[in-house]
Amino acid sequence: MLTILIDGIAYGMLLFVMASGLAVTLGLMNFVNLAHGAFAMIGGYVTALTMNRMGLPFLATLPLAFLVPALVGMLAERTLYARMYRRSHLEQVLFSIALVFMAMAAADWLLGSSQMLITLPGWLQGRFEIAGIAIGRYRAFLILVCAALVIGLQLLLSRTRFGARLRAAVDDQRAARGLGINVGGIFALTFATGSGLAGLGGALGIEIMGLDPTFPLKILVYVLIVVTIGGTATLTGPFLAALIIGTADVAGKYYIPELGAFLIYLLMIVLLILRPQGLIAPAR
Amino acid sequence: MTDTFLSATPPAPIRQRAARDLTRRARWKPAEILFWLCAAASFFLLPDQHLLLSEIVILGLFALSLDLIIGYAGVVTLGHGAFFGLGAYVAGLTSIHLTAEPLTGLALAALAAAALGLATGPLLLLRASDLTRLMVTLGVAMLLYEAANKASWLTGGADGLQGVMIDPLLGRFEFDLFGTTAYGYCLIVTFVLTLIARRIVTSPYGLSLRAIRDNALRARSMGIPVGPRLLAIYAFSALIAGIAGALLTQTTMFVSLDVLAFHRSADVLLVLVLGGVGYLYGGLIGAVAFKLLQDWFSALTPQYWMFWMGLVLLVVVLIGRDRIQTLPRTLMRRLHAEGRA
Amino acid sequence: MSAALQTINLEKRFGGLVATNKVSLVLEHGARHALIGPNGAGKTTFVNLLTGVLPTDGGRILLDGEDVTARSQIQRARLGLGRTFQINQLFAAMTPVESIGLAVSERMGGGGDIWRRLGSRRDILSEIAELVERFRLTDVMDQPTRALPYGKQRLLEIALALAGNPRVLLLDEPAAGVPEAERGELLETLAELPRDVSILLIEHDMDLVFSFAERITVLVNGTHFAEGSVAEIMADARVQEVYLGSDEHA
Amino acid sequence: MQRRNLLLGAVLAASTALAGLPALAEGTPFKVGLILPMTGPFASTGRQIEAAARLYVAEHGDEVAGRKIELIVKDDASVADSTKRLAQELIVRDKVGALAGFGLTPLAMATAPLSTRAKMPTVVMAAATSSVTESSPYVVRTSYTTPQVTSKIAEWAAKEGMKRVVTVVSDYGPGIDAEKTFVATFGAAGGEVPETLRLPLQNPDFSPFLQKVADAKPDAVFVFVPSGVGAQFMKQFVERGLDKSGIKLLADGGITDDDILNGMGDPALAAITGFHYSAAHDSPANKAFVEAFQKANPGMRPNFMAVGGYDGMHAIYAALEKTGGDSDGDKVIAAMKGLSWESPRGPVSIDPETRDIVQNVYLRRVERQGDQLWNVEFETFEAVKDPGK
Repeated sequence: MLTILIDGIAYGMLLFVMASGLAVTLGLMNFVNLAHGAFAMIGGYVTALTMNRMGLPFLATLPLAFLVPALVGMLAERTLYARMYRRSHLEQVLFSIALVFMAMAAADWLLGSSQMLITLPGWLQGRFEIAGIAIGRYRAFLILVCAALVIGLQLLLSRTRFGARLRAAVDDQRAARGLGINVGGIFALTFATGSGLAGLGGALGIEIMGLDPTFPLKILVYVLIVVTIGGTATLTGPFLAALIIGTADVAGKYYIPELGAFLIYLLMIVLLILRPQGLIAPAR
Repeated sequence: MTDTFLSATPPAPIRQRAARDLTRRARWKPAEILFWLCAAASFFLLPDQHLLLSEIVILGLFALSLDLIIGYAGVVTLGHGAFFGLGAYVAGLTSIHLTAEPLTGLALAALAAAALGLATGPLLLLRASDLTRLMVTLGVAMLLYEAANKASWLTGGADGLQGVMIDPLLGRFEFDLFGTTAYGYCLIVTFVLTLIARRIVTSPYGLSLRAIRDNALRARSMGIPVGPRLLAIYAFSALIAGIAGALLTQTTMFVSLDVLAFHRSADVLLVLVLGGVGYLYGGLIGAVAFKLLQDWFSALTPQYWMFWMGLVLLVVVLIGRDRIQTLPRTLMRRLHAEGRA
Repeated sequence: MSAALQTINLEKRFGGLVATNKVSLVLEHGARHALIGPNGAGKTTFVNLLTGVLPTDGGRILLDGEDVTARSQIQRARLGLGRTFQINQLFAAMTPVESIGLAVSERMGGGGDIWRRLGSRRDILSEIAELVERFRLTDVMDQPTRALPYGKQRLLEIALALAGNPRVLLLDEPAAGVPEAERGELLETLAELPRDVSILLIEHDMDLVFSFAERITVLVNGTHFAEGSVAEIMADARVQEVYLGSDEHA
Repeated sequence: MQRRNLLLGAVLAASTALAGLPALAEGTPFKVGLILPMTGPFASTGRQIEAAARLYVAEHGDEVAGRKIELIVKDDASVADSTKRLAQELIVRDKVGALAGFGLTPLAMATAPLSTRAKMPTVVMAAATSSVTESSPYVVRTSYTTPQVTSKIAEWAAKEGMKRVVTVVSDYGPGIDAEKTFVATFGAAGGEVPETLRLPLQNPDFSPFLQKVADAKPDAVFVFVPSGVGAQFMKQFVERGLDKSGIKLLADGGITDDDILNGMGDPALAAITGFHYSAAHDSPANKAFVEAFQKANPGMRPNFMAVGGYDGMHAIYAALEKTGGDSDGDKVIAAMKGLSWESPRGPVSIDPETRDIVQNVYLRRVERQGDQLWNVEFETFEAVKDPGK
């Protein structure tokens, strides 16, 4: 019972790390970036390649899995995304799906269409027991890493100068410019952070969800579900949503397997009917 | 009453000008006529391409149905595949269990899809953001997908529905290997439905939809019943999507689960946005462009066509579809102006 | 005979803030009644309550004696309650003819016709033509609304409300933002509004109020503060102090 | 409208006259339309088959009985209506002599009526549902069927004295096929299946299902999942310590797909699989095949898809040889029936009754040899027919 709960929380945490970047671009920058999963894929491949081909230890690859997508993200933001901020949402959808197409084909061309696998270090394999509850080591690791990320992210947004500037830039671009805030730079940094988080999520997720060129589309729906249910006003909303979806999915499949695939969608529809603005709605 | 004030002076020339302005949108434009002439010509001139063309027309009709709600009612959805898929399955099941006559299947598919539209429509009327609407509709479509997978006794599950046989159209035209009957059939059905949709969007009802899309607050204060109006167009859009699905079943004589898959709903949205929303032909034009590009690229490189496809879409968006699209329209307007002069 | 529009102890709260505090107001048939008050007095909230944009927290609203408190915005509009908006709420892509035609045909029950061609009903066309002329929109009648000068857009705003043939019309700051050059046209049009429509004017602009209204209600902090004829209100020292005084500072 | 109908009628009449599709004369090229998922989630299937088919042509020359062989590869992205349309275009426009490929069952099923109508030899190189060959008399299969392999796994499990086995399958056609076969065969041999679990196809996390397996405490668990998903399953199986708790992992060989086996690492060592092909099969034919394949496609190891494509090409070549280059559909199909040859996987033949492949089924375990993982065969069931028919 508790094992199931912990599995669910770990899964939810993973979903949150992948979704958090999207929540930021969608919520704060009001940009529909369906190519978010492509950055997660880049992160995944960075980890897989540096581990398998260069023999780096798993932990050492994680910063790279953040930095590389972040850099790619920043580059893409400056050259491409920045032109799309003023366009309609529908055009942003077309634009970002085009990027997904290209990313998927490029990954296929560079790295092949097969599943990319990694072998975790021994200390992350297997499980341990606390008070009779068996816990997977990797899942415990996921929970710790993601919890640290959540706290760090929250602090970054609410306590730092960068967070304050970002919020100012989002609230009123013109006023922020007037205050001497480099709005373009802030957006680029934010976007890079979001992409980096996605990449980190992709890297952490290889072990659970696998990794192949269709990855961007495979996780897109899950990530969107998390962001929509959570609402885009805060990061706490998606975090709660990710935990709910994670535990409900795992527990649902355990206790009522007949409902298996239905559950997550049913849950989403019901939650959205009850709270159309998301769990944590924007303040009026 | 107010009427005394209103009927003070009946200004005939003003009335005529008003009438001209109101009929403006319903008038046939040269580009439209050209479009349908090209479509008809393709039937006779490109017999080798009828299979691809059928697929294009079906996708175009599907995208047109989506345009009715996105472009005309301003409601976004990512679950339109539900209606397409339902229509496809109903047409398939009709041919197996009831009658192999195609038009009956088409009608039943249309009814079923419209009924589903009426049933799920209220979900769209939630006071919610576009994102919420996208995800709720997506959720409905995915539920339907899973249901079809589970109900394999009825739908054949993941193996697909087998044994779909369709009688000759009108008892005369057999569905041939070349896809000629299929293309003719799809083209005529699409043409008729486009005419109907065109009539509806240029009616007073269509005008009220545009009003709701542009400014729902004002529309309400004018006493326009927003909910029922949106529900009606949603059901009609579902009906057309269902017919598009039925056409696919009847021309391929097979139904598989991927008629309900996520990519169906996503592709059609892509096609519509590519072609442009809100002028009825966006879906058809988008389908032509999308499918031809896809066919061309995947013939060149079956593995990596998605890259080139993505690149083209990217360039189209960055340049601005408006600029590409208004080119023919500005030309048309110029022609029109000259014609008047 | 009952009043055209009446509120009884109308209330609205936002959290702890009382925006409308038991306001009772009577709008007589054919009235030219102004509702004034300093910024933040709750005028717009009051209009939103009357029209059903916001739900009430207490009290009743009667339209021609009929209780409409529980009715929706759309139902109230259909019962003859028209309004204009402080900030233009127009259909930017449509022409004035289309916008007015829409309003007229909705009122005549033709708005749901899915098969009729636009412009095919003579009765509707006549009304459109008359409204277009009445509201001085003839020159721009077939241009997209977004291209119209602001004053014309303001006129269209009122024309749309009147096209619904309302019994009661709420005008929410009709002259707000209209440049001086276009102002005269607007005031003339307002003065010519049909007498059988009962009008509640919500205004900030005292010149307009004094030239248009016959009766004035003053709202302060969401509370019914004073009411009387134009002369009475002008002479009321309390109003001078609370309202006009604060206006000078604004 | 009247006129339109007349014109339509005329065109239809003209095209139906052509529909007889005359068998092409000798000397003209014999085209093989290879329809494969080259993009999307099953892209690796397409990649393997295409590589193997091209290898076969490269090794055996592009001419058979005076006919030049041309391969036309099309991507259907595993969407059934695309498959059908591409097949139709290949038939009417490219005038192919045979269709081949078909990554998944519904894709083959969608095309089958067309094959019947056009009398088109159709070689299924991947799809594994039993009923595929029954869908048209012109369909021949060179891959395998799920029941063929699964029934032997179940027999072996019973023979080894296992009493209780839980099944875990993906909730789609082949998975359900495997579940039914396993339950029936294992039950007939006296075993018990206390729980049958079905995984949704879109399922990123297996933990709830593995927990159920652990709760049931069986002797073994039998698994059938699409090949890419298998690796994830095994990892989580080992992560939960199920292997150490004495539960054996039995599976269809797709789970230890040769293509990606090396990346799976030690968790793969837990699996005992039954299958018709291993790249480690010990025969000269296979050694030559694997070597040539890896030389032509660096970094890839041929898997069961590749061998299906390779043998599919062999069936086409051998049949053309027999007909002397005559590409008449009936004759080609007749020539394919009863073919038998030495494939890299071992001896195989085409059952003349069912047009399905008859082959050995091997039980294998994963072993580490040097720095590579291989599926090493330890038991053979010879000349197994599809029990589904």
